[in-house]
Amino acid sequence: MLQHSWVILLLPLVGTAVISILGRYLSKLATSLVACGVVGLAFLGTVAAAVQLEGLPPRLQAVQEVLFRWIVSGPLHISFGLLVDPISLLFMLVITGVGFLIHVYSVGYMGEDKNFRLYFAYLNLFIFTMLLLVMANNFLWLLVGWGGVGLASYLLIGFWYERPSAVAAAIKAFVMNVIGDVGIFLAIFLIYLSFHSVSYNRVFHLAYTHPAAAGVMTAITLLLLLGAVAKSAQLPLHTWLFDAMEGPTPVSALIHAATMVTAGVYLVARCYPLYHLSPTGATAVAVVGGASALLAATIGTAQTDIKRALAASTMSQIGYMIMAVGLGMYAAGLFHFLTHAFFKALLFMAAGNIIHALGGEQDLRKMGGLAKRLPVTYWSFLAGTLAISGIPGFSGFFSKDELLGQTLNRGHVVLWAVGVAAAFLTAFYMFRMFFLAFSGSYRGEVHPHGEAPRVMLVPTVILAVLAVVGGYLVLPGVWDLIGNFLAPAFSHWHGGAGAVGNPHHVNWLSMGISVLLALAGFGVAYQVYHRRAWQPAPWPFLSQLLYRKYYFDELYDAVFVRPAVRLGAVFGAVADRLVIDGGVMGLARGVRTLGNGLVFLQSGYVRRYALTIALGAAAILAYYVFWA
Amino acid sequence: MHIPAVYDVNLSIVSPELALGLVGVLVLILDLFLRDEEARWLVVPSIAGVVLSGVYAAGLWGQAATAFHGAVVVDPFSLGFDFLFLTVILLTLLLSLRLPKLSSGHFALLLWAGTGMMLLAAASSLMTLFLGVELLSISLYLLVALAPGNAAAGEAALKYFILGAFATGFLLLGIAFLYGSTGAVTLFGIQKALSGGALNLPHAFTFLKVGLALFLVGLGFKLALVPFQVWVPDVYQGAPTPITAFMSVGTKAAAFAALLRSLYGIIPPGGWIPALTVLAVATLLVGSLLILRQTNLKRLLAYSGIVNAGYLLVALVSFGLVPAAYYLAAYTFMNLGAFAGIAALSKDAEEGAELPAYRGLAYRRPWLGASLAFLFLSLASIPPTGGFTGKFLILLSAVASNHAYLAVILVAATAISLFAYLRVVVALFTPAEEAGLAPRPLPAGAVVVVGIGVLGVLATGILPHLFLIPISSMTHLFTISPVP
Amino acid sequence: MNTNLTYYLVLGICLFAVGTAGVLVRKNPLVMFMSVELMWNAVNLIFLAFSRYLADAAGQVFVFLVITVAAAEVATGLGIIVVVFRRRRSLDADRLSALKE
Amino acid sequence: MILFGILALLALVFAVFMVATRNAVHSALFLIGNFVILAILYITLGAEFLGLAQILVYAGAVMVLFLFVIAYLSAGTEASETGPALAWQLPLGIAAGVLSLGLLLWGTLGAVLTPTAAPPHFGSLAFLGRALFTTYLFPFEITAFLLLAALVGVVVLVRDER
Repeated sequence: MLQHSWVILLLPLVGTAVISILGRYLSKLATSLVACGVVGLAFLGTVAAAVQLEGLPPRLQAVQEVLFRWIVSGPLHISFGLLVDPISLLFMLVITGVGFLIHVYSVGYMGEDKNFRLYFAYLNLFIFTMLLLVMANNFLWLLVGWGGVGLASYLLIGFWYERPSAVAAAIKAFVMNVIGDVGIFLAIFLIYLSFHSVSYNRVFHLAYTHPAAAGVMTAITLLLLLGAVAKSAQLPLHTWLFDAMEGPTPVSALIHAATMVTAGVYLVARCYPLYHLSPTGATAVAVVGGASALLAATIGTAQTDIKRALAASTMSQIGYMIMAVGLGMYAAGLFHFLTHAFFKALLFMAAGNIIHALGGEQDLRKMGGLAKRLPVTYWSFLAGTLAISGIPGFSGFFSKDELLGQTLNRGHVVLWAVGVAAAFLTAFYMFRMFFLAFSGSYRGEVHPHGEAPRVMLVPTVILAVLAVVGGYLVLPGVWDLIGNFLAPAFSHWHGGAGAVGNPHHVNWLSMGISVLLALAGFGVAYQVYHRRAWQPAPWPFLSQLLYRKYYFDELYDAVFVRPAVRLGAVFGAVADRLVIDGGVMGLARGVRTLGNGLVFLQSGYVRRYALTIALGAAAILAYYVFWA
Repeated sequence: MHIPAVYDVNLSIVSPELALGLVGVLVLILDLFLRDEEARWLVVPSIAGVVLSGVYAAGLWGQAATAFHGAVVVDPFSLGFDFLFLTVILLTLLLSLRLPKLSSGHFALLLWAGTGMMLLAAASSLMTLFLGVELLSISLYLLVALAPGNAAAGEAALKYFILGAFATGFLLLGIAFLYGSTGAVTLFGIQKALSGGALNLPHAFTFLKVGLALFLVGLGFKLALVPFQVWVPDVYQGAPTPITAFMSVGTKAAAFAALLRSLYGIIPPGGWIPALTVLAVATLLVGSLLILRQTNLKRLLAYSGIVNAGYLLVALVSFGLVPAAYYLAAYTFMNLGAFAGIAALSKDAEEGAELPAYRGLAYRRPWLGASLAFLFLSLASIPPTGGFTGKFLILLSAVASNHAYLAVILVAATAISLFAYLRVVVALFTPAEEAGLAPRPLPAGAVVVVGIGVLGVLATGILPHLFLIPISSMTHLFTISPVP
Repeated sequence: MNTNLTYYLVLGICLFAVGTAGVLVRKNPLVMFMSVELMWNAVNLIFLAFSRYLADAAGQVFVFLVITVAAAEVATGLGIIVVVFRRRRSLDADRLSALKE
Repeated sequence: MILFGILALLALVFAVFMVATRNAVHSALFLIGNFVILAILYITLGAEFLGLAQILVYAGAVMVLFLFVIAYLSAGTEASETGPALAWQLPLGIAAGVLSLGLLLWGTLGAVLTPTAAPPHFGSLAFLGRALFTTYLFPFEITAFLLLAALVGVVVLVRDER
């Protein structure tokens, strides 16, 4: 399988093609079988590849396969190939494995949707582009995958296109991601200019033997970070993720929790030799990650929409990962990615079960008392909550502890403090959500249905089990399976030293404090939302600030949109036409205003056109006569 | 028959042009025997003419020679462009079947316009260049106007004609001054004069500068460079869609080929790089800023054509011949494909280019909608499309020749215009209540062109070296052949 | 005739400029077109001046070609003008501005 | 020299009047006058045949066509008040003309171009004919296509529109 990893890559594409070409002849069952089947097969293939790779000596654990030459022209030589090494394999396992479960879940969740086949065509397409992203062996094809997942995400966020909010959210997500794409594109460009290659192997090799100027390396790493920030919904390009919850819930689970949003983590981990060469870039990564982790955690405490609260949590958890890879703790970051994929997908699926049962209701204030009505979901959600909160024995505890402990070991006290504070908040908002949904009495209007069909429950339960036991891959002081698995990938080039923590060096202080804080978070949430002993939200200003997500959308409106509009007005444009909406879409609109200022060129009158041409000719003449 | 050397006749060198032009005459004669409604069958001999011309061009591949005392040249460069033009003509012929009423003369004029394009690529004398421009332009004026009862087409034709003739005045004056300063009208003669000290006279140098300036104005008009782009949106919008498609690619490529051949190796780079750099910047910025507000698809593509002229110019000033040619190939597919999509959907190929009408197309006609979306994504240069690859190559050549700031502006223009294209893609995937714009059955010719466009964009995006191999050989052999 | 040929050049340039201005200030498309013709003819004069100065045939041949092309242009242009304005009262290029931003 | 001065002045006056007069018929007549003067100037430059061709083709055929179309469209006078006014078009147009004039004249004025000794029969029909049918054969042949295209196109255009 290792030598034929293209099969893994192409399977989901085949699924997309079959469903979109033969769609109208396929029954729903056949569509489901095809869509889930290709991803399942891809998963089996990935497992086989992983087993094979483990059998190889560490030195050889990076299998490249050149599929075709892309551009061969003079000095330009770019081919397309696949790279299978522990890093990509870890991602492939999650993409296909968790992806498979979510495909199965979707069969139930989307069962009644009129665009059932289109949905699966998109979902398979997403799996393909995501695999392309992690399997490509050079930067250019990484970008192709990078853009591709953005497109698939766009299609799926806006899947319920009858809702204007869904379409708007899709566009916002796409636009913000395009900003990131441009960043990566520029980074690739600089990489090519510096090393005359875009292949990972060559670039990482040359980065040491023929180092580029420090400034260039910083620029490259910061531009890559821009891409990572946009895709992984980190500060300051995070606002799209909340709106992305307009998409179907399985999509949120797959794309906006488990896989796509972690592409930023992959990117930094993949480019570790470059970040090693640019301490500035690496520091920026860590700071952005830490800040996002804390900020998103505070946002999570005030959300009333269950999916948006989970989105805040995703942003926060990815913040941890980004912080970890920024600090060079690659194994810890990727371990957290793995456990997060389990418990966050689980939480979204459980949330999906709730939404399913409540006929589309997502407002936490209109839930409550669901424990008895949805017992499986209740237990699953509890497992996920315990895992993410870092309660000892559950997966999140192990990965978060590994991450925070190493941070403290390396002396990054501030970032450690940030991480621990976020851990407290995480426990608080997760149990808040949990109690709001499941304890007390039902506050909604619609009569809740019972538990979801089995096709949805089984994947939920499987993930619940994984969320509980997934952490034992790394048992502090005993073994470090993840570290052992990943270690070869970080031994090929410089900069990998320290990527894998020492399993026998456990920081009991950090562990103790974070566990205490997690329990404290649980305690506060218990007092406020379960026993109702304390009044919630004592500070209206603060809760409003958090609910509004620190007014980022409004800030973008004020900083980018309005000045651009004003600038446009200077150009004589019609500013009143500009309906101001939040986010970066407004930026585009501002640029358009500039364009409106040029309209005078296109008056429609032949004589005016002739005048423009004559004046242009005079300008060129003047240049030639006087200056050339 | 013995032809004395003084004639320097070598018809084989112009056989591709001659074949196309003469088949045009033949089509015209056949037209006399057909009733009006049978006129569309003339597409068959027209296609045969294109194929014949292509066969002749293929037969000449590898040669590099001039004839008629330096009036024309054949080299891989001209032949490569010939193949591009023939592709454009072929696709336009298929697309023309979509027109509600095919005037007799339509096909002949198309073939003659194509002949003019091929002459431009092969022109090694300013006389041939002028005549090529005029053959192309006059045919196009008429093709734009040949839409009975279509007021917009009439307006477009008149604007195009008056401004075209006006700009040709500048071109002619430029040529006159070039002639006055060098005493030659062939490119080889001009080059010889410039390197042989003909400019020692002070006035000769002034004449050369004036001539060059006006020459750039004249060709800048055809290439749609800012500020000579003003006619483009109106004319593209008003003209019958197949003709717009033809113009958008063909005229641009032909003017580009002519400009390139008259500058490279003839005029010292210092004489034209600064001016063209400024024009490139203006074109990129103005084009991309104005494209943002477009809601008419034909007009949007017109601005797209302006921005793309900017890309070509960047390639030109950075001596990126291969990227330019590659980009033109990719552009041919995506642009003709997009126009074909518009032509296929509009009721009579004249109307229905307004954006709202395209809402939800991807749901009503999934294949066509997705194809159009793909073509627009290529225009937006999203990888892995041909639009991306081509721009990537141009960008590399710009940086390699130390025009980094041009590369930055190119990226900025691409990023700005991205939104305009994405708006179309978004519209295609936005649901709409009323089901406008989806004729059944779809016109076959236009659909075929859309399909070819999609395949071409895919091929240029994913397998660029398939195109780069012939293109590099075409540019390796680019020479100014001396007069024998 | 041993005149300094620069005078011809200057005259040609003046006529060209008058033609240019004519296209810009008149709105009767026929007169605009006539102004274009004036521009072309000014170029012809310049061509011939250069041709005489260089004692070279190319300039004269060029003028011959320009006259021919101009005839074709006139036929085309007048045809288009007739078609566009046949049903209109006034011949006004400014009225033709339906296509614009 | 004096002859040239008079002719040049006349040509300029005709040109300016052509642009300035409001009546299209007068414009056409002024243009004919200008073309005739140009024809004479051509001859003074040694282009005898072209001078004749100028009168025959331009003054004789082309401008008659113009007059015919003016009459056909009854477009004698240009109503200055019709249509939307274009702000500043007139001064800007004149300015653009003056600007291009100044730029083109810059540097040209100082040049002294004395005619070189011309070959015998320079500009005669035979001279031009030989040039056209030997060195410049190819461009000459292209004009055939060009005229054909214009002819066919216009006939179809005007016929179809009816």
